[in-house]
Amino acid sequence: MIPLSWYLILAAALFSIGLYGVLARKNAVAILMGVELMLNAVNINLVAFWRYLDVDTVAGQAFALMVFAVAAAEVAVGLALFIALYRRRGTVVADEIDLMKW
Amino acid sequence: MTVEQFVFLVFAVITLGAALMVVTDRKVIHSALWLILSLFGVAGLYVLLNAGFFAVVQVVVYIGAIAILFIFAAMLTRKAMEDVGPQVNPGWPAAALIGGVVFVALAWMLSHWGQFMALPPAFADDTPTLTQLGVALVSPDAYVIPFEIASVLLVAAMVGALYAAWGKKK
Amino acid sequence: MLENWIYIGLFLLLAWIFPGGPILIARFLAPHRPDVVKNDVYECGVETVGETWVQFKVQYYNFALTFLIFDVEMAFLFPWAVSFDKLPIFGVFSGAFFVLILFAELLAAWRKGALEWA
Amino acid sequence: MSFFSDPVNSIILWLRNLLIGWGLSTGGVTLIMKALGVMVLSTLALLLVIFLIWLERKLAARFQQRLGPNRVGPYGLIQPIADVIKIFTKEHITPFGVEGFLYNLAPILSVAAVLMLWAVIPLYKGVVGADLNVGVLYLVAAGALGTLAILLAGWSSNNKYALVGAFRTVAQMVSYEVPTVISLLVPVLLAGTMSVSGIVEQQKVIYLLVSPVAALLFFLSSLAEIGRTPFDLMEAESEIVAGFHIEYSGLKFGMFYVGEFLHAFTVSALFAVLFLGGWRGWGAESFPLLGLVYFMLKSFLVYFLVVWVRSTLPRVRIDQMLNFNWKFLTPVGLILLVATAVVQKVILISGASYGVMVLSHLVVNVLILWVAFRIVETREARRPRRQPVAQPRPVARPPEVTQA
Repeated sequence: MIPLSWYLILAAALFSIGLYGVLARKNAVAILMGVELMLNAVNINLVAFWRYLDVDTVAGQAFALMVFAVAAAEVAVGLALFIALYRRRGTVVADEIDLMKW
Repeated sequence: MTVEQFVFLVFAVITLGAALMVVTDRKVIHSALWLILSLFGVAGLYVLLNAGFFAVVQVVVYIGAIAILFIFAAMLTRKAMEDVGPQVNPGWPAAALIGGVVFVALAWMLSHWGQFMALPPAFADDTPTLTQLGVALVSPDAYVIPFEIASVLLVAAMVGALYAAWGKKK
Repeated sequence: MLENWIYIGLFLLLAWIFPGGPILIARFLAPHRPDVVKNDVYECGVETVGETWVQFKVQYYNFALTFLIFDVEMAFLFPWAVSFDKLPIFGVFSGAFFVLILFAELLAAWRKGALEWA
Repeated sequence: MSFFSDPVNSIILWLRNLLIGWGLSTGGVTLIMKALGVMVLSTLALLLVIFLIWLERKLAARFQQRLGPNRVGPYGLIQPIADVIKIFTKEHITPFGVEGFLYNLAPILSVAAVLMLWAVIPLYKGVVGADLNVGVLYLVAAGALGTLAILLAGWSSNNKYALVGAFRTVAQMVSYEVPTVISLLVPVLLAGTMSVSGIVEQQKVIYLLVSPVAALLFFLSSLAEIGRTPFDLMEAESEIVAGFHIEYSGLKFGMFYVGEFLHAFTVSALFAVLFLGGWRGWGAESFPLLGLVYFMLKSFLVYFLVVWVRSTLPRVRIDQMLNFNWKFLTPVGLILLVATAVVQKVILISGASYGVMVLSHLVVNVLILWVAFRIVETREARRPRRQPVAQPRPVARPPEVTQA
């Protein structure tokens, strides 16, 4: 039997890897992938809490489904912004995008 | 070491290994492909948690749509010599330190939580979790508000993304 | 429930052998005489300089994006469809309303011309 | 449960007793049995492809009033085997700058994705690979793997044509997955379960009669999903020089070919299972093997339809194809979903009989189709179309001779 701690540790590890990806990568699309990893870690925790703590109510599953919608919306808008940015400024490197208006 | 634990470890290694490659790979498209492998690992974890519906939705939504969107975006925003320079910010050791500290803090905090070593309750194979989820999603006293707001959120995301990516061509 | 997923897991493991095996066998059967001209990238025109880098139209992104939004919508609708006969009338109309909101979105994208291929 | 009425289950039982006789643990026995099941199913599927190649060439020939392969063996039956041996001995050329691992992974993934579809299809009464309670969504997931394989192939062969071809194909397959998923929702809604064998059991009246528009939607969008004419853009020779599998040769190209053929038959098998009642038939309950005959008959009937469409219709341009999808299939699908839900609930509340439900669904479907075609006609009429005005054609006439 797998205790709940294994899932929590795994999710924490995935979260911190995603955090490192967000902080360290230069390319904006790669930063978005780091955010995607963090959202997956949250999802693992939600489903694990549903399975281990209250199997009869579906609170954990409903929350995880909402995280899917938020992750999809976030990726859609984020990548659209980077494409528009690339067309105007010709760069996707995060630290070159530092002016609000140019 | 039962079979279930061994399968869990296999999926954990796949997920974390691919996640590490996502953040450390130089070419953006390679990290997108590593992301797909990591999402496969997470789908396997959902199977172990008896959440078959989430495993399949994860594959359909994440690998079928979001990963393809990543690859499209990576192709659309690629300059010829973009992948040559250092792919990591100069302060990347600090970022690695922050990641490590966050992991240790989370692990320490969680270990002091009461239910940390909780064992999974018995799970009858035919419990209709899917029908319970379906009924809960639309029943007024459970999750119908977030259900409708999720569709409005999707509409807003699509309108915004189409407008942003479309630009002022006309 | 895990019984079936073991079958799917085995399928994932063993499904590689069936296309992979013949390819490995063909590696021995087929002649192997590479030379410079034969190994050239298939090209009718000027050699591609540097990496394959092709400027894409934004249309590809529009369609992938619209597919993503409708895909997530379907993921929400499957539990609703499975538990359909246990739902009260209110549940049916909330699901129908969910679909109509995204139908309105499809019309909006159509009118704004985001679905054109031009 | 004699051998003739239900061969597969009796073989399973016999093998299980044999293995337990050898003293293996029950867990180990089920593992071995399932592995054998996977092996047998995949081998049968790949052998079936060789027969399909022959069948398709014969049918396509018959549609064009010619004979098709009949030299090698009786009626040319050995022809596909000769082709297979030939393609085994073809040299495989690996061009420069190719991403080694991904380049070889793509053909294997494209065939594996199609093989995985067979895991949930019920062959007859008690026999299905894995009776998943999320079977229908698993089918969509396996389809998504196919799209991924094409993207990998196009990107890893480091060739401009392959990349553009892969992106056009993925754009087509991705946008046609939306109507496929919508039309898959209708049988799930009617049957109340997502497991494919559950849907077959619920189909007292085949869902083609209950919801013809969903069946039409599923057939059209899966035609585009497998890349068959009229949505044949994948290997459109005239446009992108054979699309994404341009840098593949030898058996790797053969594997893409096998994947496409198997996908065509698997889609017709899915149509037979979801909309034509799979193994259901008159004697199927009592004599299970008859169910297998019904299932095969229905699948080959739909496969004949696919080849018929492939032989008659011309290829469609990519913008016409995407317009057709986003401006006809998806709106009709969404409206159909809402209409089916409302009608189904009204009938469940009013407690009418099964026949009334079928009839009302049929009426609503025909109504939706009629309204859709009415709208399309009015839009077509209003579209400004360049009228071919009959200008007098300049005729070589001597210059006007002014009457003196």
